[in-house]
Amino acid sequence: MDNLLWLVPTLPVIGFLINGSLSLAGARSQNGPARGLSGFLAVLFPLVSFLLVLKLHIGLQDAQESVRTINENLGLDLAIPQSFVQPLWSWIAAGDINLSFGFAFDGLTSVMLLFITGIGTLIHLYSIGYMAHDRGFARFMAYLNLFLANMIVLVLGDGPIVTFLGWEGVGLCSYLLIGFWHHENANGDAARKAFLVNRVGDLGFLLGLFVLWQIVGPSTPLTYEAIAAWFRDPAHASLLASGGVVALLTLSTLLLFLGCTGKSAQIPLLTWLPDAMAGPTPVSALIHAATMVTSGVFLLARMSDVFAHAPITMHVIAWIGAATAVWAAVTGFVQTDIKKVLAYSTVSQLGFMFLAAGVGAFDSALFHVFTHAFFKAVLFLGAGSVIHALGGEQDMRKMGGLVKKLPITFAAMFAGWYAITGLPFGAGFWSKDMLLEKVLAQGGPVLYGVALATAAVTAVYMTRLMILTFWSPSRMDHDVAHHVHEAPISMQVPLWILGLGSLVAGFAWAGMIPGFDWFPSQLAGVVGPAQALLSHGEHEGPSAILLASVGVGAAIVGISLAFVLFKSGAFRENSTAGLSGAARTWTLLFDGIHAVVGIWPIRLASWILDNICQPLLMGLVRLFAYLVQLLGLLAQWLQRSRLRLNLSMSALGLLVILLILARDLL
Amino acid sequence: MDTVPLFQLQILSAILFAAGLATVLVRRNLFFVLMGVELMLNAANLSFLSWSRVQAGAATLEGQVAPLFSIAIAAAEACVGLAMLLAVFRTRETLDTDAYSKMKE
Amino acid sequence: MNLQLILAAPFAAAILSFFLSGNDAKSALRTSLVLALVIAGISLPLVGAGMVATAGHTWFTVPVVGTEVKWLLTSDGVSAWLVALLSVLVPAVLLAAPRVVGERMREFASLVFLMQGFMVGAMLSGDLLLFYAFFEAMLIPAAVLIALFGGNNRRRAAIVFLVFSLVGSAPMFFAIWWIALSCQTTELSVVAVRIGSQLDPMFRTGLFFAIALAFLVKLPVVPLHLWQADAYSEGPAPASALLTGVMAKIGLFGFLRILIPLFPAESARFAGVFVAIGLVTVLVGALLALQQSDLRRVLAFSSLSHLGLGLAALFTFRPEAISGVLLLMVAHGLSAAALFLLAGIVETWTKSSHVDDFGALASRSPMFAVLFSIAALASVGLPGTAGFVAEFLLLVSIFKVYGVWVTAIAGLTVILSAAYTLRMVQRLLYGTPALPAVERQDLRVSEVFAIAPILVALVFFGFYPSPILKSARADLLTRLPVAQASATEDAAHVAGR
Amino acid sequence: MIAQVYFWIFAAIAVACAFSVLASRHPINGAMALIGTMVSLAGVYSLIASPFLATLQILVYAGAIMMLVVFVIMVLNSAKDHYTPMLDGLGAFGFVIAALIGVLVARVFVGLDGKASVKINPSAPRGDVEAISKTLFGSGMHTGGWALLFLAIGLVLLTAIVGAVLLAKRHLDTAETSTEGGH
Amino acid sequence: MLPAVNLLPFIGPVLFLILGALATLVAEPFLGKHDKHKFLPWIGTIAAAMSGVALFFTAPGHLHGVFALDPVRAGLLLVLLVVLVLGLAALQRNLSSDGFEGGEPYVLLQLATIGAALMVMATQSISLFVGMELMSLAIYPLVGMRRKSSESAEAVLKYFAMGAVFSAVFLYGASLCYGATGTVGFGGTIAEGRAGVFNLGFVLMSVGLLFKIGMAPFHFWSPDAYTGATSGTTAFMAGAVKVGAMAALGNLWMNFLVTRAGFPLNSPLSLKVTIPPMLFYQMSPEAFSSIKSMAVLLFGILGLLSIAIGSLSVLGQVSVRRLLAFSGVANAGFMCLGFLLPSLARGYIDLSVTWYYLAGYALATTGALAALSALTGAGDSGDHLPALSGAARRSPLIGAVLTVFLASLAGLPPMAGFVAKFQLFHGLLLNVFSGLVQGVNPVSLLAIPGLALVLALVSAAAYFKVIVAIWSQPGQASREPDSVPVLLGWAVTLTAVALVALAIFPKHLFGA
Repeated sequence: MDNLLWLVPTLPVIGFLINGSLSLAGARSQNGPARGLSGFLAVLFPLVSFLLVLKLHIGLQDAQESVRTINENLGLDLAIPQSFVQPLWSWIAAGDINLSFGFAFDGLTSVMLLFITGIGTLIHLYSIGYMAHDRGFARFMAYLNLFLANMIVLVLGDGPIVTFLGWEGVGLCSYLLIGFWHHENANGDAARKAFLVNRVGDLGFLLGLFVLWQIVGPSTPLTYEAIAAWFRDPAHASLLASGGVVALLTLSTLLLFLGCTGKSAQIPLLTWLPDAMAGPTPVSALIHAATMVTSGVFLLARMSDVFAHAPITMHVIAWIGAATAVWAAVTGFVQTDIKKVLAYSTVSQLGFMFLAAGVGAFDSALFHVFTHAFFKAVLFLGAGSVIHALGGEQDMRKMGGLVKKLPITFAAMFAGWYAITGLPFGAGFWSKDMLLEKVLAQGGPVLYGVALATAAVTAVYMTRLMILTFWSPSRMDHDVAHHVHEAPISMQVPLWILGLGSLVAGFAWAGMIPGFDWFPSQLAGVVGPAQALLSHGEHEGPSAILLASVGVGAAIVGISLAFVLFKSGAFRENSTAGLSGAARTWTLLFDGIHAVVGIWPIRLASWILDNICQPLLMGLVRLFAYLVQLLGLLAQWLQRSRLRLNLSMSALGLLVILLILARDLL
Repeated sequence: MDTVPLFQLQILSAILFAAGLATVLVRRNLFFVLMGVELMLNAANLSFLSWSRVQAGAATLEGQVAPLFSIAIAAAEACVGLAMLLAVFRTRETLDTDAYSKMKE
Repeated sequence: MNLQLILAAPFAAAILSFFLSGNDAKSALRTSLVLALVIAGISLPLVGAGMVATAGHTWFTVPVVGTEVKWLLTSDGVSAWLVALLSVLVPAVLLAAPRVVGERMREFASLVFLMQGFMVGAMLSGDLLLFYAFFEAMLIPAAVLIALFGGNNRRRAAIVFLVFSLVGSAPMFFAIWWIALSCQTTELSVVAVRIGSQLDPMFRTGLFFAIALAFLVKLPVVPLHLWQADAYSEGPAPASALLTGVMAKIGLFGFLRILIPLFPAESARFAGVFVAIGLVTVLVGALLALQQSDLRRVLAFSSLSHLGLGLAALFTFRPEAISGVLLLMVAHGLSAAALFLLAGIVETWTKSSHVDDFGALASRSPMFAVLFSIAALASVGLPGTAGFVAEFLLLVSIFKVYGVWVTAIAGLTVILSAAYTLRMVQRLLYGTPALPAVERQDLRVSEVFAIAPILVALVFFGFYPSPILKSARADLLTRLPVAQASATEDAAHVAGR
Repeated sequence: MIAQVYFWIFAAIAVACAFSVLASRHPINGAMALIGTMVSLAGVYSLIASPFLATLQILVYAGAIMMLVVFVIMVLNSAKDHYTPMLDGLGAFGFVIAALIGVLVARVFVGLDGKASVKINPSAPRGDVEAISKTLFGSGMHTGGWALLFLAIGLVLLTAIVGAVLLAKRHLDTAETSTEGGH
Repeated sequence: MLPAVNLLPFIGPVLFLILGALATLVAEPFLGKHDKHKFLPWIGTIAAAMSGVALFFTAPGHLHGVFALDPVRAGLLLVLLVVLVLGLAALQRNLSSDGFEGGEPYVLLQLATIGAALMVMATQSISLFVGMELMSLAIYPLVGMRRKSSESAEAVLKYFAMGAVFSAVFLYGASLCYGATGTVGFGGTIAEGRAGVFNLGFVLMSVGLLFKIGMAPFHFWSPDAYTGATSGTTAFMAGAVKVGAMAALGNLWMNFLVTRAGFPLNSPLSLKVTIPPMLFYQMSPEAFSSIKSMAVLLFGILGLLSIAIGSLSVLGQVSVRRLLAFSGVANAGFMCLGFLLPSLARGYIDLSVTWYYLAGYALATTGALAALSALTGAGDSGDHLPALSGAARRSPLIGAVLTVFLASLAGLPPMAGFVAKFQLFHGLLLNVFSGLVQGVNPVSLLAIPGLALVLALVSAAAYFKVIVAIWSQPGQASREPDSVPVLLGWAVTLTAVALVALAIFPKHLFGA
């Protein structure tokens, strides 16, 4: 059973290789390789690995179950297997470093993998329809497969370094996919921006890892299991308390968190995600909403034991999460590009997750990841289908009145909207309320207030999106208008499934209803100890029901506000204003900061080096050469051409010799 | 009978040598250069012969024979030198050595 | 494992390929390729052989002085891998060359073989003077390659290259006299033993820097790098591939094989200086690469930056650093060579090497695009390529000795290298063609066969670097008298925090 | 004693002629003066018991070589610039140098005649034909070599002739070899 | 000390050369003007080959104290023969491209070689003088061969005039040495009170030879003579004259040392001798001081002077012949520095370093000029960098060997020049420690190798300029590919190989 782990990432890789070679082979042909074949393969392999993950998940359950029963029946106390581990080969072994390349499959992994491969498969399916007419169809599929493989490696890796492999791998794929339409230089810029910003985070990741390694000492193998064990080991409690180590630990966790901000587009490294919308919409759905961007949260959960020992870092995380949530929500409020709105909403939702993780509620953070994957995916795919219908139009000011034209799309997006605004019993309702509750409990009222406000704002701009797209009178120019058509079946199926998912996914952990706790039970083994460490015992807070209704209230307020603002004809001056003035500066705030802090200094430095230092050095060398040549001229001046002069000089030489030797000539 | 001291002979040869060298250095006419060289060779011969007088036995005769060779070689040298002189004169129609200073570095 | 044969083979090949092959490029390519593969066949087994040495013959004995100079070849893990790298690169270079060198394939092949021979000699020689001889002998074929096939300013480039290298290694020449004089021999192993007792510290410090200078110029490091960019960009791309792929590595190799073993104490004492130099080189190289507009100058400065990191890490004397440096040599050798080869090919399409004169190659020549981007990513050190493992080890070792902030500086290369490489990639592959007149063409099959294996190797070693790391582990730790010291200091370091 | 007198006479003539070579305006005068020097030197030779060399001096030097020189001078008599300026700055410079060298050389001998070792050796064999020919062509440890050198002289003369041919052949395009310049 | 041997096997090598010269001379008139250049060189080549073979049947020894042979001399003779063949080949190229009529040059070339050989073998001043004159008198006409060109005329005029003067100086010095020692042989015992005479004689003789070698300040002839002569002649004289004169000078110097040391010498020295050290400890202080001052002045200071002048003058040159002339000056300096090596304190008189350097240099410079002659075309009109640029592209083989030769001159491995320079400097450095002779300030001696190295680097730049030039794109003055004569092609190629072999097996040339 557990020796099948390697197969999970390998399958998409095979898909990538086949599709890649297909696209290369077809590169010269008229309209690329056969869509059917490559499409089929592209979906097949993720599907298989999804099934495989399912099988593994069940297998793990069974294993644990059997051990439990044994324990109960025989009254033994056998350790319950938390994971399947498959070390493959010794990867980096030098000096006292000995890293093995291996995979580990436990509760967290299984949850993540399930929706990654599952939603991944659906989006592959969707792409078949969406990209049908694109020249680089096979290439696109290849990239998607490669991304999936890397994402799986990221989650499945048994240690940070293997995770880092996937971590950078997904970065690469997002680079490739953002720049997929490479004839547009702007896309290239966006892709590069994404990669570079991520690289900044990755450097943080590596350094944090080094520091962490220094703490746990080279003898500890660098696997999550071992690290967690080291931190849980009471023997190290005293060491962990000592000042030096705490400082190191804070440093290390902050650096690791920098990596997370890069990947998950948090302050300060969040600017790349909106630009990343340059990629095809399925990409935005899969990579920049459902899976990749959440890997930051995943990492926090993975290393929860480490972070749990660094309270300062936890506060930083919480506040940064909150700040990001607010900032992004406000930004989303002023966007006009439908995908941009969703992008910023993603950022803001990620902020929620970090906020949760920051207050120590890793499981509810992950639960929000889980639900968010569904509703954000469906929102993006819906948006994609709208864009597809409107022949590439992304500006909401040129939409409207699509309810009748695109009923299915509308239905799906409505489900997504319902979920994200947190209306009762939608996916978002469960996860967000759980989250808010934990925040209040462990983060205090201030954070809770911020989060609540953000939730309201979220409701506002999401509703605005729906209004502008569907519920308002049409503003499309008519030749676009009468081309509008519902998406092909291959695009509808994912919409249905995900739409449904975004309505029911929440029941994986319906806190108020006993029995619906499949989700936390999966995570208990991983994040349990850390949360136990962080939760300040049993606290007397307001009841769950109350909080839930407060949350719903906030949502409703937001929605109605949106209707007041936009439905009642008031939207023109508001929403058609586009990005201008304060809105623009607000949106591009962090770009500016990056420019001032990072880009301009580097540009300046390299300009100075290239145009001042280099010539200066070269000039010195030249100068030296000239001096030598000057000596050469001097020497040649000695060479005369008249016989008598030459002879006289030679004779003079002889004379001088005789003079010098005069003493010896007696 | 012969009691010419070596010292005088050597001084004489030294003077001739210097005179020859002076001729080469001072005069610009190619002929004089050749003649100066001849003078120097003569000086050398004289020196050989005079030194041979202070040696004993076979050593003496070595000094007697050496000038023989130098004279023969002087002849050969003169022959080549004059031929050279002719050749050079043909190309530039002058014997003034200072005229032969076209070759710059 | 006959080292003499391995050394002799390239020279034989140089002569054979000159006289056997006709004047036409085709036959020349065929002949030289066969020869190159034969050489590879001979030299590759060296990798498995571990420590090998020939019997030392007396090369010559300096009259009057009586110093004995040995003709002695030794091979250890490092040199074995470098020889292997070289013997793999040469066929690739030959395969990728025809477009660039045109009809003069015969001369090109011979010169390449000559360079190969000298490099092999430098890697294998177990005698100080012998090493120096080969080290210097590389210059002439390299310069001739530049002069014969290079671009517009190739004369200046060649002269500057020659003069820099010669002047740079002159102090080493002086140092070798001195060592030979005081040790009565130049055999490395013997010198290593005697030098401590025979020379007083002040002299040893002098000699240490005299020798170091030669390697620093070869590497090169800032500010001794002035020859590099010109040489790489003016010379023919395939030759540049060899220069940066292997010759530059000999600089690092020299530190590893000559300097540190001969002067352990000085190396330890001045380690900081070299780390500093290395880090400065890393940054300056990367920043300069950002500013370049000539394709091959970008590549040149990126090499500068990468090798600077290697230097910095080497002087931490961590065992993992040694492995990392060896892996870096191989990885960077492969990726940089691939990039230069591709650059050379693409330049023949547009008759220009200015990055703005390309564009849209992703759609116009997909095969090129694929190989180029893989090579580029490998040189950026993306995980899954050998470059990542190398950089990882180097950064770790720097971290272990100098702590997190220094490492952060060194780590900037991770970001900057991505910056300039992707900039280059985008200018080449993305957007619209700058010169639409140029008709679209793609790599020939032969060229794909030249470059694809290199990239495969890069990925392979990215996932399974153990063979290289091991062979570095095997024999080099004995050469690091100061490694333990820094290890303990490192332990103290942790306790101190 | 009488020899001393003769020596002074010869020496005076030799030196006088030598300097008139240096000073004479036309090459022909110089040549004549040079002959004078040589003849007087021949006298000196005979004074110091080297009759054979004296003869040779007259025959070869004064006879052959100088005749040749004079002949060539005549050939080139048409040359416009036989009269070159006597003494210019450079010439003076050269003269001074030559004089100083002469002085330095002569200085070596100043101390000599005091020393016993450089007294003229009365018992030394005369350089007459017999002795010289014995030395030249006799065999034996110290003498055998001279014969070889004598052969070598043959080569030298041959070289001279060929060289003269190469240099002085009137027309490069005629293959016939005139030995003008040989003797 | 060398044993006396009998005539024939000893004289064999020279004999073959004489026969070759005579055969050429005899054959010359009977050949048509085109056949001359086709066949005559081969006669000389065959003769050279035969004498080379004969060389292996000679035993070390001396002939009546006039000539001597030993391993070193034999090695130098071998080099001379190679130089001869190169010269013949190059000359063939010149003469046929000039359309020169008449084969005398080949004869003279061989006669000059004989002269140089005699210089190498000479053990007494008269035989040396005869050899020297034989060589010079053969070379003067060769220099003046191009009668139409005024450069040639000027060159021969200067060369002849100076040469004549300095051979007279040499002869005068010889007479003084004879006076001092009572024998024309180099070695001997100085009659008491004549040490000054002996020193003067030695100085004058050395100056005569230094002139031939082309040491500053007696080097003024060499640039003009090299440039005026055909490149073939230049090639020959660059090698042969240096070998002959250098061997003679070294021989003279060793004999001077031994004689001043009062070492009883009843038969000629071989060119490589070891003297019981104590001898030098018993030396009289004034003898010691004069040895010291001679060495430092004649070889140390003059050596550095000519290295400086040569290396610096090389820089600006456009004509490769002129460039190599100055490089000759510089290298003469290096070789003379080699004469400082016999560390008397250790009782060595071992000039092997110089001999090795000499062999390497002669092969390199002659080869370079011979290869050049293949590229310069009629009248050596193409002998300047603009015309030569890209020349190697026209004939890669020639370019390759030319590169090898120049690299060797620049002292780069794997050519003999590298090994030679290493040995030379290394030995010099040793003398810094052991003290050339007692009482010389080591620091001032440390200046000698240091300065020499710096200057060597400087001159290297000039050679590089030529190398790069010939390989890079044809300049405006480029011509069509020249067909390289068989003899020349093989000669230069084999010489290049020999040069490399000399570096890889340095021990074997002088039979050590």
